[in-house]
Amino acid sequence: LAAEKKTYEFVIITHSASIDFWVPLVKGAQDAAAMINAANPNVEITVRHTGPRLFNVSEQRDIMENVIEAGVDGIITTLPDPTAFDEPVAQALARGIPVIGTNTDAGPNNPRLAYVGQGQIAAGRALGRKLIELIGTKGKVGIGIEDLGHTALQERLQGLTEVLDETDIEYTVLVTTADLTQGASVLESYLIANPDAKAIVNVDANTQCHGVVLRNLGLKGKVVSAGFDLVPATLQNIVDGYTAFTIDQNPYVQGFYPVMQLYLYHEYGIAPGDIDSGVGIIDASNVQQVMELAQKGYR
Amino acid sequence: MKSTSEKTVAGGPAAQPAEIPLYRRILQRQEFGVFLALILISIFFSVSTTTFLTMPNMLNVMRQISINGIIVMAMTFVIIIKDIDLSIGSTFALVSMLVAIMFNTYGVNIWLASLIGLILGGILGLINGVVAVKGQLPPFIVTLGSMMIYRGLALVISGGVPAAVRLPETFFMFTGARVFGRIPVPSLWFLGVTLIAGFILHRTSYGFKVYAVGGNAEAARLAGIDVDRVRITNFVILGVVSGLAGIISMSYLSSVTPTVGQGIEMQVIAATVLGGTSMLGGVGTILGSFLGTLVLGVVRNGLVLMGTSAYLIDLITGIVLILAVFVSSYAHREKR
Amino acid sequence: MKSTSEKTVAGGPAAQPAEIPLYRRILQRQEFGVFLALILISIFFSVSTTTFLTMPNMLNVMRQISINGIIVMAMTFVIIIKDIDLSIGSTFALVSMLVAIMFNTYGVNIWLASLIGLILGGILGLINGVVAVKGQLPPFIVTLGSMMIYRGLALVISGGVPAAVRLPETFFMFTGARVFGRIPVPSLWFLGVTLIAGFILHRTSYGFKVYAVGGNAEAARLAGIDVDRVRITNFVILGVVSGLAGIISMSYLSSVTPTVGQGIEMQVIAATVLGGTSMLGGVGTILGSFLGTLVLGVVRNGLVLMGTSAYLIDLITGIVLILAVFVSSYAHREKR
Amino acid sequence: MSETEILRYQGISKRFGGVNALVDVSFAVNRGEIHGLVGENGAGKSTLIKITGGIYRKDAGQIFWNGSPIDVTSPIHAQDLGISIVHQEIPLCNNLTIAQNVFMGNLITKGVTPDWPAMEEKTVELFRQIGQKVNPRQRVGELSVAMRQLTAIVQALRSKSQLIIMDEPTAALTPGEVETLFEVLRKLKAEGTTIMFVSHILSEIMTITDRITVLRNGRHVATVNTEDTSIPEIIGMMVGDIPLPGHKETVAKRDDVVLEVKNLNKASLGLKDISFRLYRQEILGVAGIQGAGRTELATCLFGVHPPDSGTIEIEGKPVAITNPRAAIEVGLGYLTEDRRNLGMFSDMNIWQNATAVIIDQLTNSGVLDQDEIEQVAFRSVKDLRIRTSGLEQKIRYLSGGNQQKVMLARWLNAKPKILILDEPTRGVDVGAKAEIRRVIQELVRQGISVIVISSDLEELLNISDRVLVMANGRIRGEYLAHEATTDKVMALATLK
Ligand SMILES: Nc1ncnc2c1ncn2[C@@H]1O[C@H](COP(=O)(O)OP(=O)(O)OP(=O)(O)O)[C@@H](O)[C@H]1O
Ligand SMILES: Nc1ncnc2c1ncn2[C@@H]1O[C@H](COP(=O)(O)OP(=O)(O)OP(=O)(O)O)[C@@H](O)[C@H]1O
Ligand SMILES: [Mg+2]
Ligand SMILES: [Mg+2]
Repeated sequence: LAAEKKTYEFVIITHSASIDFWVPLVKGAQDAAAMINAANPNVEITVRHTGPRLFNVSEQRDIMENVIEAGVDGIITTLPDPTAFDEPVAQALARGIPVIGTNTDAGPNNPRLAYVGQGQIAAGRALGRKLIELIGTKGKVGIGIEDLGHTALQERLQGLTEVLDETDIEYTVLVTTADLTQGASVLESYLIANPDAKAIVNVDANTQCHGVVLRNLGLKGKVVSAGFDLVPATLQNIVDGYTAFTIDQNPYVQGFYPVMQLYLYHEYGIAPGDIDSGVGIIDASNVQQVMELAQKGYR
Repeated sequence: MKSTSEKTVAGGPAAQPAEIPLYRRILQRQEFGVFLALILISIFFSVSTTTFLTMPNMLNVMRQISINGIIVMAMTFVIIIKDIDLSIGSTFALVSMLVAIMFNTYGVNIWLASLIGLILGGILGLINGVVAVKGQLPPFIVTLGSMMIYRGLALVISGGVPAAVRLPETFFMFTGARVFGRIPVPSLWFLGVTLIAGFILHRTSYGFKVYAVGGNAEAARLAGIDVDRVRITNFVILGVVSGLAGIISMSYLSSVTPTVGQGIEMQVIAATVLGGTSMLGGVGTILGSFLGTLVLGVVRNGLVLMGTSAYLIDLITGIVLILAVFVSSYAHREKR
Repeated sequence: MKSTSEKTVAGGPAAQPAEIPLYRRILQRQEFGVFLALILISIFFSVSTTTFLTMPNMLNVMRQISINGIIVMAMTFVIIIKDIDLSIGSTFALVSMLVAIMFNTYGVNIWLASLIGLILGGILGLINGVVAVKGQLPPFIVTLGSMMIYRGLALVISGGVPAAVRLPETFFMFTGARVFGRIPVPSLWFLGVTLIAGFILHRTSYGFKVYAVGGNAEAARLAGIDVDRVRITNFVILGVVSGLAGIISMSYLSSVTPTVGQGIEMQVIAATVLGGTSMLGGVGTILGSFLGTLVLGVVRNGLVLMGTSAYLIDLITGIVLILAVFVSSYAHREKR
Repeated sequence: MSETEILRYQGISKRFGGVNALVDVSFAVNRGEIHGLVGENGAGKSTLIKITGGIYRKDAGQIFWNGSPIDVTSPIHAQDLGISIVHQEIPLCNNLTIAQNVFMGNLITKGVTPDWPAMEEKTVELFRQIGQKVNPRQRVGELSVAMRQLTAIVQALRSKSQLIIMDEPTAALTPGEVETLFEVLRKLKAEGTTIMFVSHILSEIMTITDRITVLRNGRHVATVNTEDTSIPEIIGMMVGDIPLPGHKETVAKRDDVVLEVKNLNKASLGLKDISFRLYRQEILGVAGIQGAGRTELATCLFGVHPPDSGTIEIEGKPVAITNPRAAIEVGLGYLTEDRRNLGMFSDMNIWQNATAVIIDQLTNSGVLDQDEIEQVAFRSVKDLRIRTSGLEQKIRYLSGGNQQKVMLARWLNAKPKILILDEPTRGVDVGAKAEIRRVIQELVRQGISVIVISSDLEELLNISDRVLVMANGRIRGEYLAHEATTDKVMALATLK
C-alpha cells in the first residue's frame, strides 16, 4: 500500500519580482521540484514565486509575513537588508517553516538556515579584475548603477571600485535608472563628455543598453563594454561584438539547490549549508552555448 | 437640490436628521461606498482562503497598513485643500536615516534623536509649503523636485549604505514591538493618528478652514481666512507625520535603507482618493481615508495569501482598485 | 489673429496703444518664462563644460528627449482638460512588447505589427477614457489601476523575459536610425508630433474644445460641446502616442523589457507642467510643453557632462527643477 | 478733513496693462450715509471697491479711513478696519453649508470646536431679518444665484462693520427681496452704519441713497445729493446722452406655434405639470419670485436636466432633448443666469467666448477660420458695445457687465430658432439695457422667438409681448403685456 502522499509548498520571495532576472532562478527551483517528484513518488512539491514588484524592503517583509501566515512548508527568499528580515525569519523558524536565503544575503545575525548565492562583493571584484585585463590600469571608466542604495548593487559597486582604486583608473558612477531609454541617454552623455573613456560597465542588467550606446556613437571596438546578468540583448551584444563580457551568478543554481535542501531537511532532517553559486564569465568564447541554455531557461 | 420644499423649509438645525432612520443615514454617508467595497473584498478573501479571517492575519494587516496609513491621514488634509505632496517617501527616508545616524554614529539618545527627526520632518514640509504657497508654484512640481532633493540628501548622508539599528528595548516597545497578545504597536500609532486627524479635520476650526480653502480659496481669502497659512500648515503636518512613519518603520524593521519609502506617495494618494477625497478639492473625510487604506491593505494581503503569481498580483490589484473606486463612488452617486 | 488692435476701438474709449512692439509681445508670452529658464541653464552648461554646446551633443539631447517628448505633446491635451494619465509608461511597455512578440515569435511583418501596436495603444487609451469619463471616476485612480493592469499584461505576455529585437533595415531607418549627417530619426518624429499637436491644439476646433472643457466643463456642456467625447478622444490620442513612443524606443534600443518605461509618467507630467500647463485646467501650450521637455532633457544631459557625482545628481536635478519652474512662472506672473 | 467723512479717496489711479481703470478719482463717503456709486459697465466701480477691500493695490493716490491715511493690504486687513464687502462675483464655498459660509472667516467656537448649532441659529435669524427662510445646513452649491447673493449679503451683514460696500447686490434679486433688503439697509443706517451701494437700476439708487457718485471711464464725474438730482441727469453724467427707450411693436404671429410644451414634470427640480406655447416671433416673458422654478424650467427645456414626463414639440414635431447639444441641434439657445459658473470660460478670450457655440461652423474641415471668427467676434463687440482692449482680452478681465454682454453675444451668434434668455440684463448698465432690448427686438423681426426670464419685472413687462407667471414650479397664469401690471403679476406670483 502506497503511503499517503506528502505535499510540500515552497515559496520563493524575491525583492523585485517583476524583473526578468528571476526567470532562471524560478526555473531551477521548479526543475528541482520536478526531479524530486519524479524520483520519490511519495512526495509532491510545488514551488511558487512572489515578491514586491519593485525593490521595497518593507513590502517584501509584509509579503513574507503573509506567506508565513498562509502556512507554507518552506521559504526561499532574497534578504536584501542587513537586519530587516531577522524577525520574520525567526518567526518562520519558530513556526517550523525552514527559510533559505538566496541571491542576496542579510547581515550575520539573520537566522536563515543557509545561503545559496554569490558574494556580491566578490562578483564586483571579478568584474574589476577582468576589466583590467582588457583595458590596463589607466584611463577613464563609466560605471552605471540602476538604483543607488540598492544593497546588492551597492556591494557589487563596492567590490568593483575596490579593485579599480588599486589602479590609476578614473571612474565615474552614473545612475541609469531601471528604464533602458534613460540609461542609454546617461551613458551616451558620459561618453560624449569623456571621449577618452576606455570602458563603460554596469553593475546590473542595464548592461543590455551598451550595444545601442556604442552603435549610436560609433564607438564599437573603441570602448569596452562589460557588466552583469544574462539578458537576451546583452548576449546579442556579445555576439555582435559590442560587449566584451558579462558576469553571471548562475541564478538557476540559486533556485535549484534551496529546493533540494528544503526537501532533504523535511525528509531526512539534513541541515542545509551555504553554497556558493559561483561567478560565471560569459564572453565571445562561450556565448553561443550560453544562449542555447538561456533559450531553455537554464541561464 | 432634492426637492424645492426641502430647501425652503426653515430647518431648525437639529430638526432634520432626527427623522431619517439610522440605516438610511449610513447608506447616505459618503463613506458607505468604500465601506461596501471593503466588505465585498473581505468576503471574497474569507471564502477563498482559510487564513484571511484569522486574528493573527488581521493583526498583520493592521500592522502592514499602519505605516502608509499614518501618512494617509495627513495627506487627506493636503488633498482636500487641492494640494499634493510627492515628497513624502523621501521625507520618510531622510528622517529615518538621520535618526539612525544620530543614534548609531553619534550616540544621541534615541528619544531625542526621534524628536529632532520629527522636527526635521516638519521643516521639510515647511520648505515644501513655503516654496509652493509663497512662491505661487504648482505643488506637484515643487514636491517632485523636493522628492529628488530629500532623497538625494538621504543618499548623501548615508553614503548609499543601509544602516542597521538595534534600538533600546523601551523605545522599541513604544514603536516597533507587539504588545498585549501580539497587537502590533505601529497599528496603535495608526489608530491614534487617525483619531487625532479625525478630530482636527471634523471638529476644529482648523479643519473647517481646510474645507473652506479647498472649496474656494478666493472666497476663503475674502472672508478673512489666512489661506497661505492653512496650506503651509498642512504641508508641515504632513512632513511631521511622514517623519513619524519613517521612525516607526525604522524601529519595526530595525534598519533603514536610503531607498526606503520609494513609491509610497502613489499608494498613499491612491488610498486617500479611494476613500472619497476629491483631487478637485473641498471633499473628503478621515473615515473614508481610513477605509481606503484598509481596502488597499486587504487586497495586497489577500492576494498573497491566495498564492497569486507575482506576475498577476499587480494586474489583479489594478483591477480591484478600479472596481473598488467604482463601487465606492457609485454607491454615493447623486441621482438627478 | 495677430493684429486685432486697430479694430478694438469699438469697445469704446479704452483704446490701447495700437502697435505692441515685438520684443514686448515675446516678453508677454506665457512661454517666455520657461524659455528664459532654458537659456539660463544652457548658458550655464555651455560655460561649465566644453562638450555641451557641440553638434553631436545637441543631437543626442534631441534624441534623448524625443521618446518622452512625443508623449508630452499628448499629455498636454490631457492635462489642459484637467485629466491625468499615469498609465502611459505601461502602455508604452505593453505595446512595444506586443509588437516585439508579434514580430519575433509569430513572424508578423513589422509594419503590420506596428500598426496593430498603435491600434492597441489607442484601445488602451480608450479603456482609460471610457472607464474614467463614462464611469465618472477620478482619472488619477483609474489610470493608476490601468498602469498596474497594463504593466501586468506586459509581464504576462513576455513571461517576464525581455526580447531582443533585430529589425529590418528599412523599418529601423524610419524609426531608430540616424539620417542626413547623423540626425536621429526619433527626434524627427518628436518634431513631427510637436507640429501636429500644435496645429491641432491651436488651430482646430478640437483644440478649442479642449481649452473650453478644461476651462469650464459645465459651461462647455451648455455651449453644446460633447464634453465626454473630447475627454475620451484625448485619452485615445495619448494611448496611440504612447504606443508610438514605445515602438520607436524598441527600434532604437533593439530590445524591450517588460519594465521599460517605468516611471516616465512623472517625467512627462513634470515636463508638461514645467512648460506652463496648469493642472487646474484650461491653460497650456504646445510650445511651452516643448520647451519644458527641453529643459528637463538639458539638465539631465548637462549634469552628466559635468561629471556630477551620482549621489548628487538627483539632488541637483530637484533643485534645478524647482528653480526652473520658479523662473518660468515668475517671468509670467500677473501683477495685481 | 471733515469729521463727518468716514472714507475719502484722494487721487486714486489704477491701470491694468493698457487699460486705465481708474484715473485720479477723489471723493468722500460720509459717516452714516447710504452712498450710491454708479457708472457704465467698465467705468471702474468694482475696481475702486476691490482697492478698498485690499484685493487690488492702487497705482497712485491715497485712501483716508476715519481721517487717517491707510493702505489696505489684504481682505483680512479690510475686515480688521471694519470694512466688509459684498463682491459682484459672489465668492462662496460651494462645498459648505449656508451657515458655514456666513460665518466662514469668523467662527463661533467652544474651545477649539466650532459651535455649529449656535451659528446655524444665528444664520436663520439673519436671514429672517431680510425676509428669508432658510435651511442653514443646505449646501451653497445647490442654491440659486439669488440665494447665493443673499448669502453673500448676510455674510457681510453679520460682521457689524462700520462700512458695508455692496457691489450690485440686487442684480440677482426680485423686487420683493430688494424691498426687504432696503429696509435692512435703512435700519443699519439708523444704527450708524455707512453703506456704499452699486446698482445699474437707477430707480433703486434714487430710492435708497443719500448721495450719489458717478464714475465715467475711470474718472470721477460728480458726487451729488440724491434729492437734488434725477434719473435723466444721472444718465447724462454716466453716458453723455440719454438713450431712447426703443419703440416697441409686436410682430408675434399668434397662429404659428414654434414651441409647445405639454404636461412637463421634473420632480427633482420641483417642476409640476408645465404646459405653454411660444409663437413665432414672440417675446414671451416668464415672471416669478425667486425660487419659482423659472431657471429650472429653462434648464429642463434645454436638456440640462431632461424632464421626467411630458412632451416638447418644436414646429409641431415632438423632440427628445436629452442634453444641451441635442437642444442646440433642434434650434434652442439658452443664456444662463449664472455666467460665472455655467457661462464663462474665464481663461479664454473674447472671441473664444463669443464663438463657443458655433465654433464648428467657423472652420474649414476642422481648421479654425480665423478671419471669419474675427469678423463674427468683432461684430459682437461692436453691436453690443463691449468695452475691451481687444478680442484677445481674457474675459475674466472684463467688467461684470461686459462679461454679460459677451455671454449674450455667444447666443446671438448661434442664431437659434428659439432663444431662452435667463436674466439677460443682469448687471448691465442703462445704455446697454436699451441696447439689449433693441437687439432682442431685432432678432424677433428676423424670425426668432424669444423667452425672457427676468427678475426686473418692469423691464420684463416692457419688453415682452406676453408674460407667464410661475410660482412653486407651476405656471399660475398668463397676461398679454399690455394688460399686465406689476401688481397683477405679483399677485399671481406670490399665490400660495
Ligand atoms: N484684473 C483686470 N485685468 C485687466 N483689466 C481689468 C481687470 N479688472 C478690471 N479691468 C478693466 O478695468 C475696467 C474697469 O472695470 P470694473 O470691473 O471696475 O468696472 P465696473 O464699473 O465694475 O463695471 P460693471 O458695471 O460692468 O461691473 C474695465 O475696462 C475692465 O476691463
Ligand atoms: N442640485 C443643484 N446643484 C447646483 N445648482 C443647482 C441645483 N439645482 C438647481 N441649481 C441651480 O439653481 C438655480 C435655480 O434656482 P431657483 O430654484 O431659485 O430657480 P428660479 O425660480 O429660476 O430662481 P429665480 O427666480 O431667482 O431665477 C439654477 O441656476 C440652477 O442651475
Ligand atoms: Mg463691477
Ligand atoms: Mg433663475
